Amino acid sequence: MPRLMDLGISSVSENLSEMGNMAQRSLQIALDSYFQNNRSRKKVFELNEKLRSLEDEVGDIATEIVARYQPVAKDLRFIRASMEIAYIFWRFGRYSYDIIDTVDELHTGLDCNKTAVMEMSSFVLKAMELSLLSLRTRDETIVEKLYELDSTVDTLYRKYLRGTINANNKDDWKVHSRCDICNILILRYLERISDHACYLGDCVSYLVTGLSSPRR
Amino acid sequence: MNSATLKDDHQERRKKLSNLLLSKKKPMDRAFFGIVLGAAGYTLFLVALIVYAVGDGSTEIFSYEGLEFFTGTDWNAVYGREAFGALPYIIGTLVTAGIAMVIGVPVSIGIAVFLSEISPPRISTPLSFVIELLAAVPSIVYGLWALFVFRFWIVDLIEKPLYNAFGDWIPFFGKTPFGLDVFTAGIVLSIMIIPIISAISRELLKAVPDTQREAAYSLGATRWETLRIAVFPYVKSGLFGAAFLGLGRAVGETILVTMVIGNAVGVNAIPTSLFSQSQTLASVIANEFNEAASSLHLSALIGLGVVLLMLTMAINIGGMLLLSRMVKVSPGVRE
Amino acid sequence: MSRTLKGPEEELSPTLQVSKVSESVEIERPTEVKDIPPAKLSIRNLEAWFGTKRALKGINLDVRENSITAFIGPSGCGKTTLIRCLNRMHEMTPGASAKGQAILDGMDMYDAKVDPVTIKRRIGMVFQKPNPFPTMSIYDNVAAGLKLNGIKDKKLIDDIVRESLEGAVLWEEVKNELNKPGMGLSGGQQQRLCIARALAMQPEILLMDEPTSALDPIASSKIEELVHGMKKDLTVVIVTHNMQQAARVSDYTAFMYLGELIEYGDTKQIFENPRMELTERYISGKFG
Amino acid sequence: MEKIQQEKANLKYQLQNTMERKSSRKRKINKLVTILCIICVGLAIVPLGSILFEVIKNGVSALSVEFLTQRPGSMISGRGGIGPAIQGTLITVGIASIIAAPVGIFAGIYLAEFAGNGPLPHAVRFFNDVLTGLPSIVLGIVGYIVIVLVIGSFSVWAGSFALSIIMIPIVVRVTEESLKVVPNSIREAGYSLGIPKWKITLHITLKTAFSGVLTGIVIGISRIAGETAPLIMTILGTSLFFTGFDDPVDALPLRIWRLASQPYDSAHAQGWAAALILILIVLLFSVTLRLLAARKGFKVRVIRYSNV
Repeated sequence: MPRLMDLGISSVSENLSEMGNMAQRSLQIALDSYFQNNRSRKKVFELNEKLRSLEDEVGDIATEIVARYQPVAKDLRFIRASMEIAYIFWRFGRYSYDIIDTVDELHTGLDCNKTAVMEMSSFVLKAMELSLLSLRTRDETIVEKLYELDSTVDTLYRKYLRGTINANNKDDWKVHSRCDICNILILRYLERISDHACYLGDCVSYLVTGLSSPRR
Repeated sequence: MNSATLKDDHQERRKKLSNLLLSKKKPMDRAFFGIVLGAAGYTLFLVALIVYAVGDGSTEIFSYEGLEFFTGTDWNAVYGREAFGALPYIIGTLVTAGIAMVIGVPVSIGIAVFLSEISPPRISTPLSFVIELLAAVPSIVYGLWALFVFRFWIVDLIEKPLYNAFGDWIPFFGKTPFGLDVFTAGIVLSIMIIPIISAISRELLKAVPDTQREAAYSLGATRWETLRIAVFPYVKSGLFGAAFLGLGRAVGETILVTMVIGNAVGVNAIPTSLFSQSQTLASVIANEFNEAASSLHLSALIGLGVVLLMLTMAINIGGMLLLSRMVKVSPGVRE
Repeated sequence: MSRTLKGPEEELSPTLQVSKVSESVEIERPTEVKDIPPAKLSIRNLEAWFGTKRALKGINLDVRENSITAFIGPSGCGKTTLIRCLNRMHEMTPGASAKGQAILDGMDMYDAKVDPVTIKRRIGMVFQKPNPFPTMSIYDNVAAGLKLNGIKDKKLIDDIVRESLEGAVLWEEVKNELNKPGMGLSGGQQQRLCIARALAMQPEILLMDEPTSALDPIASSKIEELVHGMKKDLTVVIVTHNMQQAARVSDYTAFMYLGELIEYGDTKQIFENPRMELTERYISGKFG
Repeated sequence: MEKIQQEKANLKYQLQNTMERKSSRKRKINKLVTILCIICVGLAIVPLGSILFEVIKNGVSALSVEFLTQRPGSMISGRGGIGPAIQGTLITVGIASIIAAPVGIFAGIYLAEFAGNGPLPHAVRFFNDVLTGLPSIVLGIVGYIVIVLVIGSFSVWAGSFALSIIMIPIVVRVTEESLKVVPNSIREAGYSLGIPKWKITLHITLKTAFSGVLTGIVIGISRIAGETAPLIMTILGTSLFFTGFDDPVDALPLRIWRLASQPYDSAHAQGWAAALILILIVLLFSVTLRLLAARKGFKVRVIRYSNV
């Protein structure tokens, strides 16, 4: 017999999986717009707004469940984790919007060197994919892979940052600046997304085992 | 006072108290148990004493008459012509008690039904009190009233019309009525046992869970159908038990019967019609006990007591068994 | 995870953020930090029977001093039987028996030499339904235990009655009507009167057998607050069928099922992360 | 689908039709039963009314101080009184209750608080019920054999003993039932305070059941105060005031009986008056004790023991 609480929990679940899809899509669109230089800012903005309202909704339902049914054990952990996860998804959307915003503001054309972003985005997309998979399957072991990816991403970011600073002497600062600023900002956002993917993995780990990630 | 000293205080008091409390011994518990056990034992002793006393007192008559005592119809205490047969009195007892039951039981159950099912509480509460009052009236007062008042009502309102109508051709209503007879005795007895039976019946009916009634009412049953379907099956054996207890009282009642039954002796005490004079076991004892001149006569009276004892015991035990069976029926389970 | 920070202006550096999360994780698991108080009452292999039916199967458990221990479990799991074994009340039921050890400050109360009456004087009990003595006034109810145990010092009794009523947070409500019958109080007040009556004996442990099950929520929460406040002087063991109540009020929780102790631990752990599947299923309402 | 619904509607219509036809008959039967029950109540009320009316009407005229205090005089003259009878009833019933009340209460305590379900309590309960049902005249015979024959005289002792046998089972039964109504939680509260059992029983349980126990005693006393038959062969009756516990004594029921068997109207009038006094004594007594019980505040619901 389903408990009343289960209705709320399943609607939180649905929201979360929808949010996951939307977050993934908005990052994809943002990156595409950078690579192909099409203007999809409005679409990402809409997705971002949607994510924020869904995050609110998850928060509302979770609070209601806590107040009404006083969940314990797995339910309690799920509620706690779901609020965090919804926030993470919203962050995903937010960073995607930041990326597309940056692209828009700086008007980078097709002339910039996009290899660094291309290289890193493949890792970040992978991380995001994995984190969503771990949530779907409740597989807390994936968090290990996420941390691996994250450290790769961190290394890449630092490497590129240092490379850019060192490569730009005072003479040709102006020539490359627009592309460099754009790249660095995007890389920075990607790095944050990767971090949040790790947090998502932590949440799943807490959800399943009741323990926080051993790394922490 | 801060919490630390409060706690110290608490500890100190606890120590002081526990010294006071823990030093107490408890030999009184055993003594008390002895007292209550003794009291309970005394009731058993009484039963044994009763059996012994009447057994001892009646040996003389049983060795004189043997089983004839139960079947003989002669009753003569004159020296040299002694004959003691209890049969007429046994019959007299059963007939009067029977009349009392035929009238008393239905009326009692009717009253119980009225009190517990029909009347609103503001009527049934004082009415129950009145019925209980009826139970509290001493039987000697019933006797007085029956002898000086009720007897004449019976004669004028019931016996004479019946006699005039049927007396010539139905022996059952034969014999000129003048009020001191088994019929009057039976009716007065029934008045006396009505409060007893109706009080028990009312308690029984009250004990039927309301859910039983509500179930029947919710199916659209009338009050009568509810009683028939939901209430009576539940209390049937209990009502029988109540009737039996009433019968026990009717059989054992002495003074009331003595005053209105006419006090016939020997063969004459066998009632041939509703309006015959008769005697019951108890009334013979009451009438003759203080006049018994010989020890054999006394023993014969005690022998009547033995018969009465056995009769009432059988009836009461039967009633108790029926009542207890009713109580044991678990709620919700009907026969 | 108490973090609800939002918006870019509150973005923190990655390192800071990680440490923040780990902070909240610290708060989550206090057992590692908290000292475990010493055992006041150690139950060892305690078994209880009703006739030939075994109601408790070898219970082992330590009740911690100055803490509140809650017994939870579905009806008939033996939680009430267990608590009644702890002051030897269980064997008062006809046909009931118990064996094993219950060690109170080093003394086994199931030892043959121990008088059960003295155990009851050291361990108080509060029952499911408020049961003040019906013929007695409020004052007499509280004083009954002392008077009937032969204490005659009027001054001492007066002091203890007042203190106990204060301890049960009832004094202010009844101080002007101490001579009125105890039955005249409301249900919640009656229950606090019963607590005061138990406190008057200066018990070391207070056993409470579903003390709020007959009360309305407001009265229940008063009792809960009272119980919480009592643990500075007392060790409290409480049986409850209300899991939320156990979660709110207790420090330690024992989950029982079919006469066995399934899980015993820190209340927070039991309710957030039970180790046993059965506990998890029971407390999240999937059976029971 | 439609067909099934049609059938259902048909069935419903038929049912309603039948029920309506039957319901008028049902209502008639119901009314008849109600009327019969009311008649039954009337049948019980009329005698009671008549008894009270006659007792008061005939009794009041014969009442006087002289009647209440003096010894019986000559039957024909209608002089004299029932002083010895009142005195004798009070003494005999008093002694009987002094014997029966403690014995009954303690035996009731045994059954309710100590006994459980063993063979001994079973026997005590059973024989107690048997005692309840015994005809009082048989108990009179027992009193005669056990005491009158032994001490060689009709006496107060014999009468009180016989009456106490009538009263004991009543008190036992009512005490047991009243104690059983006391919720067990009250006892447990006592145990949990470490109070010894005998104190719990006397100071808490019995006190709680006090009004019930008192009711039992009242019922018992009212019952034995009106008993006549066992007194015939135990206290005999006399026209003298109390002279000693080993001597015969008079009693109201006995006096009423003797007066009623006289052929004189004046004796009958005295009989009515004595009956009035008897009823008044019983009523006064039970009202007083009940008021006393009511003052105690807490009421245990006790089944009325009109049957005992």
